[in-house]
Amino acid sequence: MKKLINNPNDVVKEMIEGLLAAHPSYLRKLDNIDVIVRKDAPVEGKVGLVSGGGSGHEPAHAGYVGYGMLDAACPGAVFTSPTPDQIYEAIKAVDGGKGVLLIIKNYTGDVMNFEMAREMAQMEGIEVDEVIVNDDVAVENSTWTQGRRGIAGTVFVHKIAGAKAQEGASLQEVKRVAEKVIANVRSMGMALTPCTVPAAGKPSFTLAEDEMEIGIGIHGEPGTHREKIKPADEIVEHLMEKIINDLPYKENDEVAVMINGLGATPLMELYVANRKVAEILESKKIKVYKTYVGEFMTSLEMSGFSITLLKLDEELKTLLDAKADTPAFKQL
Amino acid sequence: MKKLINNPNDVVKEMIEGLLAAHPSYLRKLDNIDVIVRKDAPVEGKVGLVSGGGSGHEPAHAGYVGYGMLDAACPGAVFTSPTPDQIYEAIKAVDGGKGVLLIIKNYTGDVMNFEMAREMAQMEGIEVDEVIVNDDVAVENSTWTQGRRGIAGTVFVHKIAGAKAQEGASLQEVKRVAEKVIANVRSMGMALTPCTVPAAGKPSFTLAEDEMEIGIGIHGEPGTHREKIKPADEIVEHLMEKIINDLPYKENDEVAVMINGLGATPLMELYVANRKVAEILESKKIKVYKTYVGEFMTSLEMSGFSITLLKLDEELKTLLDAKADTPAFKQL
Amino acid sequence: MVITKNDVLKIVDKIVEVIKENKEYLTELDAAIGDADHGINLDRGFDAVKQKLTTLPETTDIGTILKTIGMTLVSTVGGASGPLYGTAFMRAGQVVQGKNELSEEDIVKIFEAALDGIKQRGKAEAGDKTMIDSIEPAYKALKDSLENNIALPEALNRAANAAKEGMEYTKNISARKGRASYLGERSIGHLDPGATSAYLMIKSFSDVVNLS
Amino acid sequence: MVITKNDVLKIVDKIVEVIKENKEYLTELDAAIGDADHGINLDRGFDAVKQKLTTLPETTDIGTILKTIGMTLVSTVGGASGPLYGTAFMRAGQVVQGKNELSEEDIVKIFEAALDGIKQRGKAEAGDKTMIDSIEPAYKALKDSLENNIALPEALNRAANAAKEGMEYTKNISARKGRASYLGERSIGHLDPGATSAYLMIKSFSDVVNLS
Ligand SMILES: Nc1ncnc2c1ncn2[C@@H]1O[C@H](COP(=O)(O)OP(=O)(O)O)[C@@H](O)[C@H]1O
Ligand SMILES: Nc1ncnc2c1ncn2[C@@H]1O[C@H](COP(=O)(O)OP(=O)(O)O)[C@@H](O)[C@H]1O
Ligand SMILES: [Mg+2]
Ligand SMILES: [Mg+2]
Ligand SMILES: [Mg+2]
Ligand SMILES: [Mg+2]
Repeated sequence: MKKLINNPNDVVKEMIEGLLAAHPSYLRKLDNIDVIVRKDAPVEGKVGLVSGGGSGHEPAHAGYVGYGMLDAACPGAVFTSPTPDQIYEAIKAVDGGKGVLLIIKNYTGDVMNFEMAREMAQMEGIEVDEVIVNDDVAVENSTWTQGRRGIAGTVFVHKIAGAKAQEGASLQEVKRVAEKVIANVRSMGMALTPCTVPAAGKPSFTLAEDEMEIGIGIHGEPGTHREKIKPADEIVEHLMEKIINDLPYKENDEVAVMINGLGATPLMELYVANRKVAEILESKKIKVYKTYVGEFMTSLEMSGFSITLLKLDEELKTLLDAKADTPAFKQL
Repeated sequence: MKKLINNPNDVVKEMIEGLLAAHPSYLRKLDNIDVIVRKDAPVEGKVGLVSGGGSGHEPAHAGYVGYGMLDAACPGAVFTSPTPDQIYEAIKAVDGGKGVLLIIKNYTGDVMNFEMAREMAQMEGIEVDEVIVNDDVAVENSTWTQGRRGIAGTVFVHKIAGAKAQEGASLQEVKRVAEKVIANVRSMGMALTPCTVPAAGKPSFTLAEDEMEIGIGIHGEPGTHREKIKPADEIVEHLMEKIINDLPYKENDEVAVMINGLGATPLMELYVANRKVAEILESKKIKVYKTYVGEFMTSLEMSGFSITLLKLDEELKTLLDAKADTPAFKQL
Repeated sequence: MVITKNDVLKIVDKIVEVIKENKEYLTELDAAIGDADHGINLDRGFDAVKQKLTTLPETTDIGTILKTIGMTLVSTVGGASGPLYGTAFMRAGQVVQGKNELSEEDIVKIFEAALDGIKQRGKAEAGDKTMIDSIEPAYKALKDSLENNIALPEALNRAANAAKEGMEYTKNISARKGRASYLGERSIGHLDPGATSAYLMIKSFSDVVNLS
Repeated sequence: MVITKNDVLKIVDKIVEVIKENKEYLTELDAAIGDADHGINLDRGFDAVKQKLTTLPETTDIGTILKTIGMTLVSTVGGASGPLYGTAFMRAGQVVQGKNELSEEDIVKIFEAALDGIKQRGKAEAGDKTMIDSIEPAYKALKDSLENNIALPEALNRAANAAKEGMEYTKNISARKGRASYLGERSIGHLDPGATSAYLMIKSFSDVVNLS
């Protein structure tokens, strides 16, 4: 395990310290508990947005705390959802009197921990609602399973619900746009190499030198299948087919695109992928409104990427374009 | 070689296509030659800033083309400086009547290619000047060698000279602040794993599972020495000692900090490193004015990072804080 | 036979120890069909439990001890297993509130409350390839044995054996809850990490009682 | 003996071929003390040269051919070797402008012009561990041999041998120019990639003349 860390058990604590040292004008931490909030939290008269998840997905989620996005992020242990007390303290810290929306990725652990926290906060009379993001088309959506995983599409929920909350909208309205994003966003990823949870000390899975995993989860969960590495264009074609056919995205639709690196994939390769994504969308007459290329929802040092499409209407376009100013997501 | 690419020989071409597809509101490419310019180039009455270098350092340099930073970037082949005709065309395309400043990283090849282009443009009557960035303290500065390499500190030159040019300053003034940055910026990096030039197909060097290279160059050039991997804090201490003692940075100085990932290092680990950087600076009573953590000047999929310090005065602070809006560097 | 407060503490110590011994093993099981953290999560939680129990007054009753364990697990484990095991211990504590020793009936109640808590919290059933697949058969075996007048140590032994069988059965089925469910059929052939950790805890319970 | 335009084209073909054969080898040499691209760079450049030469009219003179090669290298190779070899060929072309065959004197002039161009452009000297370390001894050997009335094929053979020795000598010295200079003493023990490619080109020149 080659990592730039000290003791594997201190990695989350030290990351948070480094994060706070880097962004003192954006962020502060609550006393005695791992909750990162906007410097100016609670913002009076604004719905508070709380998200979080296991650590190891940086810049998610603390990197999205700030103007026009989240009010608080709860970092759990690496790849482990945060605990109810973290989330509960976050809710209390960001409640500006208009209620709090929890943005949860659809994992059993996340849902349970967030819902326990929600119950705790509601008992104190705080208005709390939630949305559950499940954009990963690699996973069959069935009533017999946990349902789809939440992956990079979550960042669009943060951005758009964040813009709506920043406008001063009600909890109900913020929840409505968040759910509109969730209804219109689809993602799928793949990995070339695995990642290693620091405390585990060895890779979560192994791939041969000529193998890749299609449909990988952002915690290194196995995907739909494994196959020999193919040229980037063929990989993109496969992922795009799954994504486009799922909603489905249709001729004359307008979309936002996110090409998300999983941690170790050079930006150069993400652009090579985007080239093919743009070509496919053009050939299907789906219009690209805006494209984001970079690392938004990572899996430690995994090499691989995911593609996310979000179908836009006028409302979503305006909110997507709205100003945001957070450590990891800035838009003028 | 596990890469998300098609044919290794097409990687730069396809990257550029993907880049243009992603950022049509920021960038355009000149016809028939690999030069990326601001959408609105040439900006009348503004000094034009041209930089560039080998590809493989993304988001450098095309990611910094836009409002408040560069006017053009010339991407060469992977790790190979661009050719004079690219640079010459870039100069012509961004000359808004106030002259053009070339921002060159101190490599023999870069310097020769940029200077050949400069001669060509000057013969056509365009006012062209240049600065050479050489921030890497890993390399001995001696008249007997090429001198120090230019690495991540270059991004501060782009930012600050870019802000000055955006103000409408003269070529002489823009050059003066660029040189002030160069005089006050120092960097040093290290690698945990090597990178592979796509066309070469195998790693530029090898490191044992327990080894790291200290003082690595951004093209995988060997560094000062190789040793057993140490905890992050000890690595940071070593790099910081070299950097701080070089200028030297002193008590009561104010600095900007850049923690730059080389390609495959998770943001989590960069924050762990920043924690120690902040601690060391505090202990030396050097004040941190602003910190940037992320991937700014990469080396393909190399795992490792560099630390950059820039000593600030009031002028540099104002310019560093100025608005910037480029694909990879946004500041409100 | 009754279980004293001291026995309870010994059982908890044993669980802490066994989880630590199996930290890597449980994590590897989770790597195969999940996200490679189950052993790490539980070990972090039970370390905190051990720590926390040293801060409780001598006079603390068994119910409060179990609830404290549950709350500590909830606030330190995270993931799916944190709320699930946390709820299990908290519910178990509720049904023996104020007691300083546990009758055989109490022990059945504890198992029942824990199992119900997990099922409610996780909305899963036996056969979904979760910890329920070892806990439910263990509960049934314990209850049956005691109803048939089998002594507690042997009843617990049978419960542990039933848990083991349940755990092994998870190898043959595909997951319908939790992270492993994303794998569908591909989860077949792998033990469920939570079913394994649940077995280890029940086995620890049985071992301590059988050895004392 | 004279070198015809046809000979020049044969020599260029040979260089294109030899660079392609040694693409990996030159890149590996560069990996050790540079940035692992020298062979890739030159191969890309000489591929472009080959392509470009097919577009020149039949009547093109040797000077123009050499200048075209130089300009093509400058605009396709990049890095340090692009401007250096580019300048070398352009300068060589200048001194034989308009000619359709080259005398022995012309050939000495070509070598001289190329060497001077590289030195001016790169501000390096013999002993700095660069391509100059094979080109300068080759130039001297060629000039000496021809002054001593040795026939051109043998003179070129001696030049190639001198280039080889010069190249091998780069293994013993530390770099003071180019990317390898960052290594200081650590560059000792490695052949300079540019000195190696320069030797390969001179050797190609000699081989073609000696075989025809
Ligand atoms: N809905 C559920 N009901 C009961 N047990 C569950 C449920 N979901 C997951 N589990 C159990 O939790 C275990 C995984 O725990 P852990 O790895 O700590 O959490 P996570 O999956 O969040 O990483 C699984 O092996 C399974 O036994
Ligand atoms: N200043 C110089 N003068 C002469 N030759 C040089 C100089 N700098 C570098 N070289 C030659 O260029 C070679 C490296 O070429 P190449 O790898 O293509 O360029 P780069 O170093 O830019 O990657 C070196 O091996 C050396 O022979
Ligand atoms: Mg987990
Ligand atoms: Mg190079
Ligand atoms: Mg797990
Ligand atoms: Mg090179």
